[in-house]
Amino acid sequence: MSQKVIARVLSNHEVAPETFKMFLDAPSVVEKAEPGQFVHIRVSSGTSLDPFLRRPLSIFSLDLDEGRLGLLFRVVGKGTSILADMKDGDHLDIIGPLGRGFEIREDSKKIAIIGGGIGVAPLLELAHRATKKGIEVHTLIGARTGSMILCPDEFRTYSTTLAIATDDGSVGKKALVTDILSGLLEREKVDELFACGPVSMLKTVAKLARTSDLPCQVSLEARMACGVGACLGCTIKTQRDGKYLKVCTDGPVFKGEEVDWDE
Amino acid sequence: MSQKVIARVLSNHEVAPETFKMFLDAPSVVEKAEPGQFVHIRVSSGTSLDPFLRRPLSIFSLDLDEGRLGLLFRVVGKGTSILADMKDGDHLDIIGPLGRGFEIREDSKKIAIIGGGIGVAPLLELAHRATKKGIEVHTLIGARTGSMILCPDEFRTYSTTLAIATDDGSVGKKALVTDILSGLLEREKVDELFACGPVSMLKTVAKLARTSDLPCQVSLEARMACGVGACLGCTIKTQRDGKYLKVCTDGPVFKGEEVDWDE
Amino acid sequence: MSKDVMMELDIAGIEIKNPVMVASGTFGFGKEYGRFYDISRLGAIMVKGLTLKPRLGNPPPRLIETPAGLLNSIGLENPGIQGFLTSELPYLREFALPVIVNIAGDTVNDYAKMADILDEVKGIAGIEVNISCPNVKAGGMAFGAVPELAYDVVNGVRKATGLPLIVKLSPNVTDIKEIALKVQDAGADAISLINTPLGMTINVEEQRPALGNVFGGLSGPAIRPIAVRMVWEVVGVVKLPVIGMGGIVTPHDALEFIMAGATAIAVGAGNFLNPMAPLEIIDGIREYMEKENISDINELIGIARR
Amino acid sequence: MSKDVMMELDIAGIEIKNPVMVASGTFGFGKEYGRFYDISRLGAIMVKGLTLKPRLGNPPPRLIETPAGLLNSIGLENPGIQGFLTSELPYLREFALPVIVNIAGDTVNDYAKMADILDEVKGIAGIEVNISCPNVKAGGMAFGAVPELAYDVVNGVRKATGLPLIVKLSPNVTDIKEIALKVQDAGADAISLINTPLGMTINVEEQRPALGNVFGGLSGPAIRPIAVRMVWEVVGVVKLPVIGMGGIVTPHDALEFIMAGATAIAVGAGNFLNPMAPLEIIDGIREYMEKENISDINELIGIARR
Ligand SMILES: Cc1cc2nc3c(=O)[nH]c(=O)nc-3n(C[C@H](O)[C@H](O)[C@H](O)COP(=O)(O)OP(=O)(O)OC[C@H]3O[C@@H](n4cnc5c(N)ncnc54)[C@H](O)[C@@H]3O)c2cc1C
Ligand SMILES: Cc1cc2nc3c(=O)[nH]c(=O)nc-3n(C[C@H](O)[C@H](O)[C@H](O)COP(=O)(O)OP(=O)(O)OC[C@H]3O[C@@H](n4cnc5c(N)ncnc54)[C@H](O)[C@@H]3O)c2cc1C
Ligand SMILES: Cc1cc2nc3c(=O)[nH]c(=O)nc-3n(C[C@H](O)[C@H](O)[C@H](O)COP(=O)(O)O)c2cc1C
Ligand SMILES: Cc1cc2nc3c(=O)[nH]c(=O)nc-3n(C[C@H](O)[C@H](O)[C@H](O)COP(=O)(O)O)c2cc1C
Ligand code: FES
Ligand code: FES
Repeated sequence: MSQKVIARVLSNHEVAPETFKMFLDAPSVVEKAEPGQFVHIRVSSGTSLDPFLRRPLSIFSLDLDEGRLGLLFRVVGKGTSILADMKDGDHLDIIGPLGRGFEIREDSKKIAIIGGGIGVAPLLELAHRATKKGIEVHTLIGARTGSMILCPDEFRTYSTTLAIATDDGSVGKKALVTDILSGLLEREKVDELFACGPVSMLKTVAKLARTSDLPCQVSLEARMACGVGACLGCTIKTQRDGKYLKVCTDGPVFKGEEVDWDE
Repeated sequence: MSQKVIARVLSNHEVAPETFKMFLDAPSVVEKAEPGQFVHIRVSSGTSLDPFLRRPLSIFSLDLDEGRLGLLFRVVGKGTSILADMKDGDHLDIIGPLGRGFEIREDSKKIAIIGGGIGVAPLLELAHRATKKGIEVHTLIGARTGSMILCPDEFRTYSTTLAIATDDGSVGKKALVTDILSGLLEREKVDELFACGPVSMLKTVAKLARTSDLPCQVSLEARMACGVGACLGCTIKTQRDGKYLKVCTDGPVFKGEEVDWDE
Repeated sequence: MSKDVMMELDIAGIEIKNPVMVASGTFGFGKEYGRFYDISRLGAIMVKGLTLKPRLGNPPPRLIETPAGLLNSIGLENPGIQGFLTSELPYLREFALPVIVNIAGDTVNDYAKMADILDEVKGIAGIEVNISCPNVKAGGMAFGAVPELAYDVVNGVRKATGLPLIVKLSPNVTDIKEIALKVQDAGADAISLINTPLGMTINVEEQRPALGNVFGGLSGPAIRPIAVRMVWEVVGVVKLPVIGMGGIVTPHDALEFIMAGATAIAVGAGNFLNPMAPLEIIDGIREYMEKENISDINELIGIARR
Repeated sequence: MSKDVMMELDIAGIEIKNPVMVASGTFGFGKEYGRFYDISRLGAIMVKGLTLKPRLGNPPPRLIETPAGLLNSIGLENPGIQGFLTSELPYLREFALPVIVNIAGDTVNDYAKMADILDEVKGIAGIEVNISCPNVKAGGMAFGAVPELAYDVVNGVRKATGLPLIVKLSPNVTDIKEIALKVQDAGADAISLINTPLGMTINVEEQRPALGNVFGGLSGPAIRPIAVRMVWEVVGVVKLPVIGMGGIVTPHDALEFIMAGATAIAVGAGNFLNPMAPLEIIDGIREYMEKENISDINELIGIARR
């Protein structure tokens, strides 16, 4: 019944500046997980109580045969620094899979996946599953600069087309990933949009989806304590009478139109 | 001027159950250190603030040529567990050398060194220096059981005689180390006593010293915060009008008769 | 061979199978952690704080980590007492688990009304009167800070119900003993403490308060020494049993409170770090008692005071 | 190219070269950390709390580590005010460093007498009136907990000296603003806060309180959110400058207090973790100002309130 496991670190490598890809041996989590869900990781080691809170990380990849869970994370502070220091053979206390992941509609034939920066993390497994179902996947990933375009080869494997955009034009187009999306939506009749990245990007994606009358799912972030819906700490404002939704259990994946983007 | 250094861990090995010997590359500390002094070690890693306080460990060995500092420690809690996990190439933030070490009198020809359990830690370098000066060194070490007799070979190298006592008789004599000391004092005319170990042992040593009218130095422990004499937290009660002395700067080595053993 | 260990207790008239509860606001209404283990193993559950009407709570961010702790400004988001009775209580009734209902109000009357409603309901073991919520404008902590107001609230609730009454105190006071005594006079059956000390942090990058609501309540191991001290002080002056909480994560932490005189303890933010903490604490206390040859938990309560 | 950065300040009439001080009781009389660096680089030193007569302090153990913090029950061990003047002040006079003398008394008269003695002495920049020591029986925290007593002490001291008066408040109160206002009325020139919240822990192995004196004061990062909140509250109501302290270890922590409205800050227990902390904080604030293109520290003070 418990969803708390001690997972062995299989590998942990820096794949881009300050960005790590880690694989864990966690068959019981992998078994149940869906793209877009996350795991909640204890980052304090041994008996240390600081940092106190777990850290949520999206599920980057799922290898069902090997029971292997992939994570992709950017080092931004205390917790992610500790994770960056983990070595093969170390152990991590994780809870998961948690939250609501992406749901591809039964009748979807063609989807667009939009990722910005580290926001690509929850999208690879989505592309993987969609491709496996025979869905046409158009992936658009953007970043500040070329070195921050994460895992393009993996994404290429699971995408019908892959477009890359950078702010400085060092790799791919010098454009915003949302500009490329506009172009794509003009050219192709996609059935659904899936996005993760900076809020400004997600807001634009949601707007484009509304204009094009397309369903759209976005993965959001919030600081979390429990990660399981018990503390009411990770709320975001919604379109419904100022009500709040919990990122950890109502999300992290939300419908674009649910979110109050002006907050 | 600063006494704070970042020292590289050269090696760290378990030499007895839950007991580790660690070597650090710390030439600036080694240069100034005297037997009986200690270093104050930051045990929280990175930006973690728990454990908050540094941990004091005695100087076990000093290799002046190599600038190598040896520590011998028992894992008893949070901080020492973290230290036990340190690997070659890791770095430790240490302050030292701190405190007053042992002082061998100019005219001493023959000394007895008494160590109980992990209390042998500050005594090896003392034996080393004494031997180098041509002083006759009679070393007595005791422990609960044979496996806890720490570093007998090192002590043998620097001792004229080495006596071992265990509570269970598994190695050496089944006796208290202080009983062996009584015997030694009857046989040999030693000039000074030096001891470190459990308080009950030190108390007996101090008493034997008084009876035999011998000078005696003991190394004491107290919880420390600053380690440098600024916080007044590490006090012990003395024989002088209930006055307190600071273990970190007035000690950790005290004259046996200074200490209020009834506290 | 270890002898059998007795962990059952009666606290304020509530029978509990062990002294380990889960603290209000950190355990929702039981479902969430019910996915981790059988929650009927707990001594009791204190549900999320309820108000007469549903509340939306405070604007985000509502959480921020602090050294060995966490600040929250949830602001009593809750479905209202009726919402609780309709949507949440039925799930909890399935378990052999004492349900303690945490209530908060803007006025004395609010509290009394809620107590009156609860008085009629099956499946409720007791009421925890929260006069210490730091995250709401009206009422909340104010009631817990002024002895007379604390008296009025508890007295009002006492008149409205025969249910066991636990009163939860705020640590944001000069003299916790004074408040505890008033609450005892007003008819409380037990006292729980501590709620969260008021704190705040600045988001330095953005040069403004980190929480949407500026102030929040501090919880977690950081506050444990304050909590243990207040339990010690209150146990020293009242006749009522005390439920201790504040930073409990391990069996060792729980034993600190019990030895200081708490009859029971509650795990709060500790659930976030380790969802299995309450069970590990129950097992750990049992193991400690076996090791120390203590057959009855009552022998441990307040042992450090002797 | 970064422009020049102004960190000089006048606080309560004391000229300081930067806003980073070291807190009373954590820095002795300067000698100890003087072995680590040139202490004249500090904004000011607040020396260990002094009493009229020498004090032996409390029985050991006096320290115990807590999560991200530490409890102490030193109990104002000190050489007495005369001992300080004779044995400690001469060393400090060698530095271009404002010396702030922290005083504590059992009676209003004690405080006034000490202020009177100090008024005559060269090389003293100001007095910090400690009405918040949690570790002594008479006086101490009690003065800081009752507005009228706080007023009397400060008023007494004010009459006895023309030196700049900083009053150090206790966090163990229901309403810190009320005390701060009283202290302002009584003639304080600045307010420093916080002293240590009262705490305790149990030594579970020995089944008794861990500190020789049972209660102790909690310091270190654990209390930082409480300290920032109190600075925020007090700055909001008084006209006096505030010196913030409580758990400051890094430049980031110091900026939190300054942005919340503190004119200066003091490093306390942070010295124990990192003896170089005060210098690193001075450098870190300067770097932050350069990065953010802030030329005068005064622009940063209270920036999070705007
Ligand atoms: C559901 C979910 C999935 C996520 N998936 C990934 C992922 O796959 N890869 C990845 O790199 N990151 C992911 N994140 C973000 C990740 O959780 C945070 O970067 C991480 O918790 C930061 O921890 P830290 O201790 O390193 O930083 P901290 O020291 O805690 O903070 C560093 C900085 O980041 C800010 N910050 C910290 N946490 C958050 C947060 N939750 N939201 C916004 N700002 C924050 C702080 O204010 C501070 O400025 C995800 C977040 C959520 C909620
Ligand atoms: C000057 C000096 C020199 C020392 N030299 C050595 C040495 O060479 N080798 C060695 O193994 N140890 C030595 N010690 C003891 C060592 O400092 C402690 O064992 C260590 O700090 C414990 O840290 P911890 O985090 O592992 O334990 P904690 O988790 O802090 O505590 C574990 C247990 O030990 C107790 N404890 C912790 N610190 C102390 C203390 N200072 N005094 C008494 N009880 C304590 C606690 O109450 C608890 O029961 C020395 C101590 C001093 C003061
Ligand atoms: C996220 C969160 C929400 C809380 N909500 C409530 C509440 O609704 N009612 C209440 O009485 N206490 C509430 N509390 C306080 C806890 O019940 C507990 O008293 C406090 O957190 C101290 O315990 P801890 O350190 O173990 O968390 C809340 C605490 C947290 C962390
Ligand atoms: C060991 C120790 C001794 C202290 N002694 C005094 C004192 O003599 N006078 C005083 O006003 N404050 C004293 N304090 C309180 C500090 O000056 C400071 O207000 C408090 O510790 C909070 O800051 P920090 O968390 O940075 O330590 C002492 C604190 C510690 C840790
Ligand atoms: S993190 Fe607790 S409800 Fe989402
Ligand atoms: S540890 Fe601070 S005075 Fe000894």
